[in-house]
Amino acid sequence: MNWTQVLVAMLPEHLLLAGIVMLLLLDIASDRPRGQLAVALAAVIAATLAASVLAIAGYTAEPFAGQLSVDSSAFAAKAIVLVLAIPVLLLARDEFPDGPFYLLLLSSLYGASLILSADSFLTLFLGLELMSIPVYTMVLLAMRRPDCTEAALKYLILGGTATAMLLMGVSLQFGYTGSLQLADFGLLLDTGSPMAQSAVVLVLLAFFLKAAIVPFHTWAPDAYEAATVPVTGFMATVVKAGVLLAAVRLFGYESLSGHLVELLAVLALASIVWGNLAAIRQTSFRRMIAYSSIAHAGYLFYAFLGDGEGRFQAVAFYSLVYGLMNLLAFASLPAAGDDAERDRLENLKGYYQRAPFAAVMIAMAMFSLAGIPPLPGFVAKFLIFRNVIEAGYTLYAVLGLVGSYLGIYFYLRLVVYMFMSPAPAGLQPQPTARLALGATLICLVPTIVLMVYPGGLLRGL
Amino acid sequence: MADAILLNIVLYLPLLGIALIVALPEGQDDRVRHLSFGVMLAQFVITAMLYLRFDPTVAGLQAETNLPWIADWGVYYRIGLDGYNVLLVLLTAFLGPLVVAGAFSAIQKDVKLFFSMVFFIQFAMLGTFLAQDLLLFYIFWETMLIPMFLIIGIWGGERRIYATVKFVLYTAFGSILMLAALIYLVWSQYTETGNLSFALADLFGTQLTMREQGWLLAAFALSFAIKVPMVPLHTWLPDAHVEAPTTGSVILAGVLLKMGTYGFIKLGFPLFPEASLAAMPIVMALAVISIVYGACLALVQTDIKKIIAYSSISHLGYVMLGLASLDLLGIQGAIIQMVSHGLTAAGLFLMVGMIYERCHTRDLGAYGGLAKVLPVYSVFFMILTLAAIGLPTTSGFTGEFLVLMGAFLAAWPQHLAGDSVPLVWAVIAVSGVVLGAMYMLWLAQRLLYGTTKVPHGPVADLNRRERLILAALLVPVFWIGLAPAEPMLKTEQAALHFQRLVAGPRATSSGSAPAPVVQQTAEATR
Amino acid sequence: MGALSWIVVLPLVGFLVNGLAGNRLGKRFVSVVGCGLPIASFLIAAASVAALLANDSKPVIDVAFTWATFGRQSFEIAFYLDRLSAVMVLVVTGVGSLIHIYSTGYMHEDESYARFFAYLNLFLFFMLLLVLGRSMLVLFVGWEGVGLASYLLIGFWFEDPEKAAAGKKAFITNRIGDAGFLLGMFLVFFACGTLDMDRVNAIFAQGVPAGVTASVIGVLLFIGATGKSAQIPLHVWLPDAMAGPTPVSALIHAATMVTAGVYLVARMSGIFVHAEFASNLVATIGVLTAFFAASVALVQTDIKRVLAYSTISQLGFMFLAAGVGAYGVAIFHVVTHAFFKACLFLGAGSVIHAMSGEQDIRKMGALAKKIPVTFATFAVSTAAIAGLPPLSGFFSKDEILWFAYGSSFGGAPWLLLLASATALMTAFYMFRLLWLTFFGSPRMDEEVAHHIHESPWSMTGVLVVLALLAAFGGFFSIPHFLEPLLPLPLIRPEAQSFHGPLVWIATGLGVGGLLLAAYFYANDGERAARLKPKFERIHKLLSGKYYIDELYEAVLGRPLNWISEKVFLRIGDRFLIDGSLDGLAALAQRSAKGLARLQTGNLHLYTFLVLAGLVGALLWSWRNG
Amino acid sequence: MDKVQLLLSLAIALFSIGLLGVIVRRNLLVMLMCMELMLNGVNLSLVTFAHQMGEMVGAVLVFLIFVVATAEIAVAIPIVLLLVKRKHSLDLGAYMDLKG
Repeated sequence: MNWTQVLVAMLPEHLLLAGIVMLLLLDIASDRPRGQLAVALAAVIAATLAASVLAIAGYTAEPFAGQLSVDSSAFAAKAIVLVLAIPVLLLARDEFPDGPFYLLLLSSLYGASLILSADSFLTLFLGLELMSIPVYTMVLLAMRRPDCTEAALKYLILGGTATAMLLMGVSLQFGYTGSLQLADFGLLLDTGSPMAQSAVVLVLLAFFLKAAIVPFHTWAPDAYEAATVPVTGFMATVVKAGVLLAAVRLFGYESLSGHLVELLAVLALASIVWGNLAAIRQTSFRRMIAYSSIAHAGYLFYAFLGDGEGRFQAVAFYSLVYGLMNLLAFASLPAAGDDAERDRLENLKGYYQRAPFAAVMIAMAMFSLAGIPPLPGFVAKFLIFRNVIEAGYTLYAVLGLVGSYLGIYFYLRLVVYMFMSPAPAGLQPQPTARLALGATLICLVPTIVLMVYPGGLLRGL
Repeated sequence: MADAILLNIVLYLPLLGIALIVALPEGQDDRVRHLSFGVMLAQFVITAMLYLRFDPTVAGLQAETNLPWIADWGVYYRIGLDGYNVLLVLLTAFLGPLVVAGAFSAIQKDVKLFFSMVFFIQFAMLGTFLAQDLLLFYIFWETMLIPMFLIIGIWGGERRIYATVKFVLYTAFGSILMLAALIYLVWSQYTETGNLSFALADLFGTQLTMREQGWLLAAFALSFAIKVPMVPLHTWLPDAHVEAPTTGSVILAGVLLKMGTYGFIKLGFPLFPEASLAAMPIVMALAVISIVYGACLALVQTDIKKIIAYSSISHLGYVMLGLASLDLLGIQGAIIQMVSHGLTAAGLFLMVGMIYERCHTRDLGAYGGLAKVLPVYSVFFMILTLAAIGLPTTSGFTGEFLVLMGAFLAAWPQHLAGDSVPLVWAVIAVSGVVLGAMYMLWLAQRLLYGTTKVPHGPVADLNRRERLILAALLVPVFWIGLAPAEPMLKTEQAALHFQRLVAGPRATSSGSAPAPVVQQTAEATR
Repeated sequence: MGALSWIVVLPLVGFLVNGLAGNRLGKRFVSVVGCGLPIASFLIAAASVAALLANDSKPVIDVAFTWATFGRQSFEIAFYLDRLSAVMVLVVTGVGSLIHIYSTGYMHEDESYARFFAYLNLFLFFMLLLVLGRSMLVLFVGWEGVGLASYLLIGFWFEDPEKAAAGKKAFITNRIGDAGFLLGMFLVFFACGTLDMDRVNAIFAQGVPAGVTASVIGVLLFIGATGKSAQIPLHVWLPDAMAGPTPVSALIHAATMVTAGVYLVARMSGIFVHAEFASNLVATIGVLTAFFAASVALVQTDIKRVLAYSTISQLGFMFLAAGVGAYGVAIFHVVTHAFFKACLFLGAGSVIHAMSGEQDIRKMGALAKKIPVTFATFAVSTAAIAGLPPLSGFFSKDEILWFAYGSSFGGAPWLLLLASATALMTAFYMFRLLWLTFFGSPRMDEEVAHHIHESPWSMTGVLVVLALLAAFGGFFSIPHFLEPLLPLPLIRPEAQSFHGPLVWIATGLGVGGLLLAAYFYANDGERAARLKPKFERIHKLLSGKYYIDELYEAVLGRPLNWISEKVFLRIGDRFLIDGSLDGLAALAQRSAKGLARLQTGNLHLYTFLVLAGLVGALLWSWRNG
Repeated sequence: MDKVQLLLSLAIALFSIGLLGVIVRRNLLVMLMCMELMLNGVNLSLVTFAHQMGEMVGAVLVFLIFVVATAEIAVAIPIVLLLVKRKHSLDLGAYMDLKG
């Protein structure tokens, strides 16, 4: 085992770790610690830079043989996950002036970046839990509304179930192949034996549960609504991206066969339709976003119908864009005092009159999520369905597109509220916090870049 | 090369315009208006230059830009002028300043946003016409939804939200399937030839089974037919027109509806020739049905805007008929008819807007005898009405005449060959000119003639700005009416290309040499 | 741009000047421009006709510009002068100019004086396009253009909804004809590959081209002609067209525009000579129209309507002639009719002018002494139209009757019979008109009677000129003049001997009509009044114009509106299309509600869903594995 | 061999009982225990396989699972405490505020 390799290959993780340690020290040093945001921010930014530099440099290494290896795509994935965390941190400023939030966020990030270079289920499982458990707590942390505990509980129980299912699948693979290597998971895909199939199904469903695919989506709306904006943002973007990229790493470039395809396609389609329909009548912004995220999870898993690099490219690009768009919307929300108030769609009526810039940002995000060009959301969606059609599943592609059509309405509804409806009485324009503005810009700039020249990033992926 | 740069400038000037007016400080609405007008004017001037420099003898692209955009999927930023789009680009650029000038007094709320949206949609429309890459085309095509959605939804009438959502959902549905179809098309072209490219030039002549062609054509045609709109996919149009602010209606009628027909002539039919050829009878039937149906509905409306909206359905039916005839005259007529309708319908909507600003109602029953109190207005309205019903010396006549002639010349040989169905359609279409005269003159009579009734009157006649707008609008109307040779020359190569691609050998060519007997007798009579 | 172009363009200039600047320039200027330019083009026309004849009438072709090119084909805007168009152009510009001059007097009080002259010039421009156009396309442009001008002029006093509606009716009825015209034109183009009428005739002279039959083209073109020339079944617009100012009725609806149909048939004679069926149709329609319209004219009481129906009837005569192949004769009648009918209308105008707007002949009488000039000219023209020798009408009508019977190209006794009956009626109702208007005892009220006065010289002078033309115009035998261009049909051998007697018959008809009218209307028409109850039914039918308008309204108008409103709008748009779409939207909303209800918040349910999914997936993969 | 089969079926049984327990039991604490039960089922099967294959990786994973399970419980207990503090009930039926 070569130390420099260990040092470089896990540089992002190390930086995060350093951040964690710093935060702990701060906590110990004074009872009213300050500057935690700065530290966390520094750590995440550093890690992001490291990941992207290594990705561009195309660094490849296997510091822990059979457990953990890195290559440019792994680094790219990490960079995507990490960059999404930056706006989340900026948003957190108002919600969590201090406290353990930053610590939890960093550790969750650590887990996320761990799974993205895992080679064996040991590492994968470890990273997955390291990513999830802090999130349960983060949901809990949002003391601003009473029912956050309930949300945390639901999330935890179902998350735990997911873990159990994953592990059961793993143990079956272990029993079948005698190894815990991700590489061997591919071997199970096209074997007839029920044991292998059950292993695959269990693992797949575990990922479905984490990514909130129908019918395993039920935790998402409750958890998203109860958690505060930054936490919801984190769950909707970072965690989801982590899970899906991990899934890509797990399935590799294998093309799925027969019944697995149908399973995947049907459940993904179900969650597209379900999510888009259920979102139509929501009155809470975050709950609506939750349903939309269910639908988007559907699109993302659609990408698995295709094979080859296309799969990774699609998922990576999509989760990046999707994350940026969600965070853009979250960052531009009115900064009302009461969390529940802030969350009500009603309060967005006439928003353009109060905060033109923010309204335009949200509108952009909505159109992009709806997949209307020229916003990057379209290119992402195009990428997915292109893969599906190229893999020969034209019918599924058409169905998926029709499903996505159902989604257009509720995104438009939000725009209608903001631009075309009179503002409810007794609302004064509040200036959005400076850091939130920063978050907006951080999301806006890449959005525009991706809009003008998506080719650049795609060549990188 | 210089042309290519100019063309890009034309395309991106609107974005510059947005930047400029957003940069302006708040509360300077007049400066916003004038700035927008200036930018639009500049755009038109440059476009006019390009039009003059356009070489009608060249078959392919001119002023072409071709840069890699999403290189690894063979998506290129490829724009250029050709016979298909040159007139429509000119039309779009020409209407731009008029649209802006027409909105000077009408729009008082959110002026900045409004003109930004006008620029935005101008950009999208030009892009759609210029795009020579399938994905680029699709992106611009869809982009048009956003500004139109906002224009109708923010500045529209009472039922604006219903109308605008209906508009977006209607059109989006079509394009969703088109997306699947175009990916499929590109992919099968890739698997066939091995080079992944969205460039239109590469996609023509892709080998597809008849069944595939049918499905793909259906998907494309659905989205185009919704935009045109062709009966029975038209019900979004009246609502959109009625609820939209004047500017919205003008843009819709002037350019947006042409997108559908342009899509058909540029992509829909040429990409899937066999299927199109097989589908032509249906297209022709739908076109004629649209002509008659739209005219009949226009007959029984009492809302001025609705009448003109339904008349648009009828007029675009002629365009589709011309395309379906696959006859050189018909195709060129279709292109001319697109432009002509763009001018007349835009003009009529502008005029409705002008009277609406004064009298605050669009109910025809409330008006009467305007010719007495608003002579200038009435003259312009009369001229545009006559142009709309295709009176000779106006553009409307040129379009309708060529289309009908083409349709007939294509149908008669088939009749001789024993298939009289096309002939029947052609004859019905010809009788459509009667219906056209009926509803338009009925409108003019109720509005302008009879005893004078002016809601919220007395009102002032057109001011100088409005007179200039309409006068400018009439110039091309008479230009195309009196001397269409020049524009027809510019589009001829495209028409031939279209005919060659779709009709192939079966091309009925009214343009080719007439029966030899003519020559000698011609000499004899000289 | 040669002389011919100038003939056409000058009136257009007049239109533009008067239309754009007329109101600012004052009536005198307007009159100068409005009359000067037509007169100018008349002079140029005369000159070019002289040149034509000097150059042993070799057709003059003047290409203005190329309208459109496509492939190897092109449409040219070209003007064409041969003997036929020479006759027409002289009539149009000549009579046109006269009527312009007349109008300066007639319209003097009207506030939109400039607009009136602008419209008149516009009409003249299009009419000249029509008669001078070489290609059918140009002809069609003029064809539709005169329709527009007539629309504008009928609705000239647009404050009155009636008048505006009349204009619309005229335009739309014409449009129906135009549709036929268009189809005919397309067929011609298909057959000949050109629209230049001289070439078309040349091609047909060598036999009918493949793929078309002359009769189809002929019928289609004739449909166009029926619209423009108010023949059955499209005649309904002309009587209403009398809503326009009287000079308009004289110029457009008597002298020039309505004869365009005849001109078209004559111009296209190359096709019609091959079209047996079409020609018979033309003759039949013509004679029927003539008879029908004359019968209606018998009972009309509005001075202008009487003249209107007589116009329709005379047009019928012209088509009769054209139908039996005597195109030259048809044109002959066009010319003479232009003279006397213009004179009659202008005379009527002068009468109305004198009666301060009264048009009902029952309220007139004994005007002969009060307005002598008008009376004299009116009487001459009446005699002319009644066909009393040696006035112009006699010659043309006699020729028509002769060929209707004798032509080897569809001539037949029954045509002669109907035509003679019509001639008799014509003479009758015209003299009836004359009597009721000018003789007998005055029946107008004091007020009006007090104001009666002779019209200004600008009007009476024109009347005199026209009366002279109506009187002696017949001595210039146009059929003979056109013979090289439009050869007259052969005479059926068995009819040869009949020519002599026919002259006497024709004369007899005229005189008979005169005497009958004199008998019935001598003393304020009490004999006629006594006769009336005996024929109550017929009288109602006739004064109801055979209820054709009502018929059309019931058969076409109302059903069209009903279908559009009830079927297309209600059922089609609202119910079927929007209804189903709203249904889908509602479905989406309902399912959304359902899904939201499924999210109960109960963790048991959630976990149960998980289990269900798990078991389902496992079973599925085991079964299909 | 039948011993292995026995142990495996026992493991599966534990897992399923756990899952069912989570679904049917109304008491929060019992639900948490059932979750642990599922994990124990997994552990058992892993150990069995490890023994059968002579591969020790499985055993390693078992220890990891112990650790993680503890962590989960460590998070779960405070949640339950907070819930109880809010509504004084361990019955899941009490906690259905988030829905729709």
